[in-house]
Amino acid sequence: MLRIETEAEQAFRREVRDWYEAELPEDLRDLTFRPEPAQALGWYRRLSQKGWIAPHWPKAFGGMGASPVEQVILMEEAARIGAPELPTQGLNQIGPILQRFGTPEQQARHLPAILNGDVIWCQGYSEPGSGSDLASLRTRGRVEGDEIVITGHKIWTTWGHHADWIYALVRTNEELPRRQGITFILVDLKLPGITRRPIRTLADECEFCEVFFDAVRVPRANVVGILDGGWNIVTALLDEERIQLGAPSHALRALERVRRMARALGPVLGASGRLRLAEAETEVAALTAAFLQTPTEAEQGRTPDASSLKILSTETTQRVLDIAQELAGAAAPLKSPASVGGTVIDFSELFLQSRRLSIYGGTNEIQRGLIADRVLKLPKGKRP
Amino acid sequence: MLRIETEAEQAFRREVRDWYEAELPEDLRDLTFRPEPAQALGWYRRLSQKGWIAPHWPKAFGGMGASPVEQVILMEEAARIGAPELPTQGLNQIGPILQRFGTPEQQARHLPAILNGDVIWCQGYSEPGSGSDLASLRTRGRVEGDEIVITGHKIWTTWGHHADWIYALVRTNEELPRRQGITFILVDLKLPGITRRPIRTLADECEFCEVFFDAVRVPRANVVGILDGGWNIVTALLDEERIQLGAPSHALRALERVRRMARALGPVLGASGRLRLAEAETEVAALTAAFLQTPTEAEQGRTPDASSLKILSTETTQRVLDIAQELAGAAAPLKSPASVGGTVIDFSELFLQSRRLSIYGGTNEIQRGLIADRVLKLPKGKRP
Amino acid sequence: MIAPTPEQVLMRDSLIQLLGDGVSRMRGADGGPPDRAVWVDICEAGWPGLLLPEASGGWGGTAIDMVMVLEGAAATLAPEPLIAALATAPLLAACGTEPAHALLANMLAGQTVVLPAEMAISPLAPDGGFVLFDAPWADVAVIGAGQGDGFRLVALSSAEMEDAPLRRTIDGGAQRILSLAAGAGRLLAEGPKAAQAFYATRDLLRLGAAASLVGLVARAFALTVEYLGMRSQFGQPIGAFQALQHRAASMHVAHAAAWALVCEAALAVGGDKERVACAMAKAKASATARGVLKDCVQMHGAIGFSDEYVLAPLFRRAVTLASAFGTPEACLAELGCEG
Amino acid sequence: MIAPTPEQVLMRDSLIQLLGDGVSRMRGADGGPPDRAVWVDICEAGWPGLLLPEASGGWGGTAIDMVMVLEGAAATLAPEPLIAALATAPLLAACGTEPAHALLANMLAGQTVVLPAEMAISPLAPDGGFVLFDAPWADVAVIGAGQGDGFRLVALSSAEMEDAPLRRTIDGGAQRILSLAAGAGRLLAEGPKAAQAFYATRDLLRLGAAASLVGLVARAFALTVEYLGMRSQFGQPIGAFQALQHRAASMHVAHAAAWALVCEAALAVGGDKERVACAMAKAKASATARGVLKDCVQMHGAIGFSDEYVLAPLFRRAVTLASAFGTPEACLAELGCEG
Repeated sequence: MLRIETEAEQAFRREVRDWYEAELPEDLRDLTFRPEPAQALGWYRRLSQKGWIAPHWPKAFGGMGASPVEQVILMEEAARIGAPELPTQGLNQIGPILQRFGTPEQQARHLPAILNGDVIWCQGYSEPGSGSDLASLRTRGRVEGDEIVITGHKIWTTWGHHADWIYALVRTNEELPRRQGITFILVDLKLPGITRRPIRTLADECEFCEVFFDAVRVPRANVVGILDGGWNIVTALLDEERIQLGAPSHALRALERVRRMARALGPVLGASGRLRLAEAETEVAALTAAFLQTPTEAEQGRTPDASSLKILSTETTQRVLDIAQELAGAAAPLKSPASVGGTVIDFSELFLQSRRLSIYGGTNEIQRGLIADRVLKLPKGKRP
Repeated sequence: MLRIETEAEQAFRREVRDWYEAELPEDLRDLTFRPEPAQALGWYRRLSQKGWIAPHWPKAFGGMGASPVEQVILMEEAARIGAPELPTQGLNQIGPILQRFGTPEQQARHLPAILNGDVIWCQGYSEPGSGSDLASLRTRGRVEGDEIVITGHKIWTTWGHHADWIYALVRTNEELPRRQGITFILVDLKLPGITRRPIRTLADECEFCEVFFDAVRVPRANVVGILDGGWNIVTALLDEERIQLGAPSHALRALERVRRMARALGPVLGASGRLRLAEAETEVAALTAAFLQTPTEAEQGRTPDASSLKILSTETTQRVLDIAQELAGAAAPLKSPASVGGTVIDFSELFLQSRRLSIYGGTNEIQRGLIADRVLKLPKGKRP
Repeated sequence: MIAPTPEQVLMRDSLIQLLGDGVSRMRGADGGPPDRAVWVDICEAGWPGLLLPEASGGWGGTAIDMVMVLEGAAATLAPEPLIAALATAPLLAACGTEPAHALLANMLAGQTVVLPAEMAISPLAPDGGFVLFDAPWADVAVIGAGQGDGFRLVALSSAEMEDAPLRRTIDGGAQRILSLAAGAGRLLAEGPKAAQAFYATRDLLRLGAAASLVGLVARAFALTVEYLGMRSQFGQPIGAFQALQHRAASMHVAHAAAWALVCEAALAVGGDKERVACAMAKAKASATARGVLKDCVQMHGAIGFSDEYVLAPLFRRAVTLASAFGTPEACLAELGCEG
Repeated sequence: MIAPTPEQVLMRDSLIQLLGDGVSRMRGADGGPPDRAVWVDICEAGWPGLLLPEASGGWGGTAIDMVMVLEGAAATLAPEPLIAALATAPLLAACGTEPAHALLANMLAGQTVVLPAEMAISPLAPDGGFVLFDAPWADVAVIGAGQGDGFRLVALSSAEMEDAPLRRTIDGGAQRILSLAAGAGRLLAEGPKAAQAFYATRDLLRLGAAASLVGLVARAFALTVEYLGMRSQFGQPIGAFQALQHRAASMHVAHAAAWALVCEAALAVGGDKERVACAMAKAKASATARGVLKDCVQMHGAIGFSDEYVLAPLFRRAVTLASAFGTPEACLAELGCEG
């Protein structure tokens, strides 16, 4: 962040930095993979107690109601010290959606559990045949009295094998046009009939899962919004998700890699390496500047250009990690981080992981289509 | 060209270099704009007498029948000494098409005139409403006995105001589907009813022309191929044109700029500048390598991937000139070439001119579509 | 996007009105002596005082004000040296010497055009030279040289510039590469404080150029979106072709990022990160302008390459401005050295 | 595209058959000691002698033969150190000393795997270190150091490498950064002629890696084109979407250019431009592989990011190979220094 900070902001930054230095356990620093719940939840709860787990949530729901500047300060300090990535589906996705569309009962039950780390969430959207074309999904939910009986197959479910609950889209009405007849529902993953299979990724981690539903009986009270009315919610959620996908947190973590490599290289970095470092710094500064312009709670009228932010954030991160690969030289393909002069340097893991950024949360191709359509209002055509 | 040259090739290179050094007039060296006919034709004829004006033409038609290697040697030596760009529409476009589709009379009349520089040609394809979508052209040719009476409006006619003849597409039949009913015809620009208006370009030169036809009476003998059968010819010509648009001549000229700037900068070029120079050299080497693989006369069976070569050539040239702009530093926007330590350096002119490369000869977007369709055989779709 | 305040909108629009359609003046100039009529109007309206404190007869404007105004003004393609004037006034005011004070007064009155020359490297001056952009405008060139106590800020008169050849630029302007002989010029200020003021002005020049570049991008892109909706080929508007849609979306994102960074840099002026932020903003805006303008030309096809359409002068101005007041490469290289 | 001769096709296909599906061996390795069964078959078939003159018991193959064979073999993802073996045999043959001769004989017999270590810079070794790729395979590492008359080519035994930590790479292999203590290792040859042979081998390593990278690109791109025709979304194959079509066309062009340059560089081996050509080919092939493989993953969507599909190991091998035997940046930087 380049702008002049107010005294309050400076004080907040000092507080965050000191607190992180004092509180973040050594074994959670400089991890490249998201630590598993058993390892991470203690820290999650510590942040929760401190009141910093949900900077972007309104105070009314137990969040910080933090300004974009405060959010960026938290992200910058977390990147600097190498704080781990934590489960985000609850905080960034289903949390905000329940705040907007949930019943008071649903809010009361689920929001505190997200904040204090009692429940880890995952997202059940994609299916083998339905990726970018989400509305073609085929997992069925049959209404039977007070229950909805779900049968189907979700895939690419991030952290599905670690999660306690899933929020899913199921087709509850086959008669209606594709985008109608879809219901948004909350499902306890302990229910009978659910099986999960982790999927290894390009980055050699189990980030994904397949989730199979075999006549899983879910209380109808778990429907968010109205039956058959899930599409509007998912559209809203995608926007919500994209804003958080547009946060510079990943890019800042990536930049920290580049900075550490540059430091390790010292004078060997040379003129062309310095140019690359400066490029990385500039790209992340631009992304951060763009994120700082997302509307605050006080500016409800302005709709953020969430698709642009998602593209900018993910492609900036990827570009910065490309630079990291360049600076890594012969060490670029090393699998595990290595310690160099007391600093841990990750060479390839974040780079490999980052390939997913432009795929998930609506591929960047889908985002470009949305921008052409909604922002630029370009004409729709007859044929490709 | 990187490959080991044969002794004959080395000897040819020496001959070309010595001859250029001895023969190319000083006032035609290091020009950025194509010199006008009055200035250039002497040199054109000198090359013609030497037998080097049409390296890629078969010997049967008075060309050199040169191998790709010999063609590249000629281009490299021309770039090195700063030889001027000459009129190419006759040599690269209508010449080859007449060789393939012309009557013996048309060949006898026009080919020698192209070779010896007596006639300068231009191309009448584009119209105000028909650019990429060439088949929508509306210039009409009405058959009246032994004549075709042409009325219409061509635009973006390269060198139209300097040309003696135009080869044009006109619609001779309104009843047939769009791609039929088009006739390919040769028109003497001195005929009554033709007016021309030069158009200045981004690069502040008059490269383009508008050509208006008002009931211009052209002998029917000037039709190439059959009446209403011009589309097949234009398709063949576009391929022919693309191969020559795929030659590395522009890229080599661009690279010469970069080399001269690098030399002028000397040690100030620095590590990052040297990297840029190396990048430019590598890109041009790759293009040259690709061009060297175009089939020779002896390999008629292999169809060249003309669209790929056109994209590669034009985008390589543009990339190299981007690098030139970078190395130029504060001098990047200087309008006219300047002499530095005895060498002439062009800063912006070729860069500005090069913007047209990806537009003419079928835009690079059209080429990408052709590759998707013809080479990759990707499916055709229902809507954009 | 950061939206301008209603006050900033008023300021910007009044300047745009004053500048009118700058294209004809830009085309007409072609390296020759400029027509100063519009410039005198600009000065009489008080614009060069935008960043001066009200106590010094200025408007007390902020860097954000400057950015908002210049972003809008850029699209007029007016050839007047606005960026340089806005950034130079605070420098002259900060000198605190009689000659500087007199120069400022003449400048604000529209009588004397004072432009800063910038140390820059090029194949024409591999060892560096003081490049004076918009040279035909300059009655006086301000040059800073030396370090610490040895820093000197001097003013060269137009007579002292004449030896350096005037070289035309593609936007209708011209530049000179000045050299500074020992003892040449009139001393305006010296020492570390003068150096500080000089570098602050360099930051403002970069920021102003960055804002202008983003303004050029905005206009060129708006024209392109309009053209995509209007021009038909193959029976539909070309804007319906997905390949062009996706590229247009990328251009939109690039513009938004550059503009965000320019606004952010304006919020950094006066702080620790001012230098870094302005260099970043200039680098990013220049690179974005180079990239987006090229795509705008490409998407227009042949008409984009014709000089009869406004895209060509927009393109040439963007190329010119991208390399003025610190090329992107020079700005990034500086960052790398400090970082 | 340069088409292989019928003989080259036969050679290539017989090697591909010998290598079989290398993916499982690649995945299985994970930095540990390799299974040498396939390697022994390769040696028994005589492959490491490809570039040796027939008089020395080799096949008398050319650089073009090597390029054609390795381009095809790369797609198998076999973990065996083929490139290094092919390039090292001529080096050992050129030494003309007893130890080198013995080493070559053992190598050709499949008993001893001899790999060259390459001076390279990284954050782990900012002052440079001898990086040994595919370290778990190496019984002997060959290191060249010094200049002119002081050049020495030495062989380190596996015992002499053990101090350097084995670091796993993402393609299932591992590397070590070796150092060369004075007097360590066994002298194979010295002086300018040895240096010349050593640098010729470096050129072959780069060329071989470049050919392999193009082979990886070819396979990944073919899979992608197939997927584009097969995967449907929004009621049509995604390959019908123009934005993807145009990107696929760009990938095709990039692949064609890289392959053309690799073939051209093979035609330069033995000539004045060998060094430059091989460095260019390596730089270009690496950059193309990095770029195209990323787009292949993106176009596949989530399945491209899954390890259960062959694209993931292709991607990881490409990333690994792009940085082996001279990163693109190092190759280009060398060019710049010589140019």
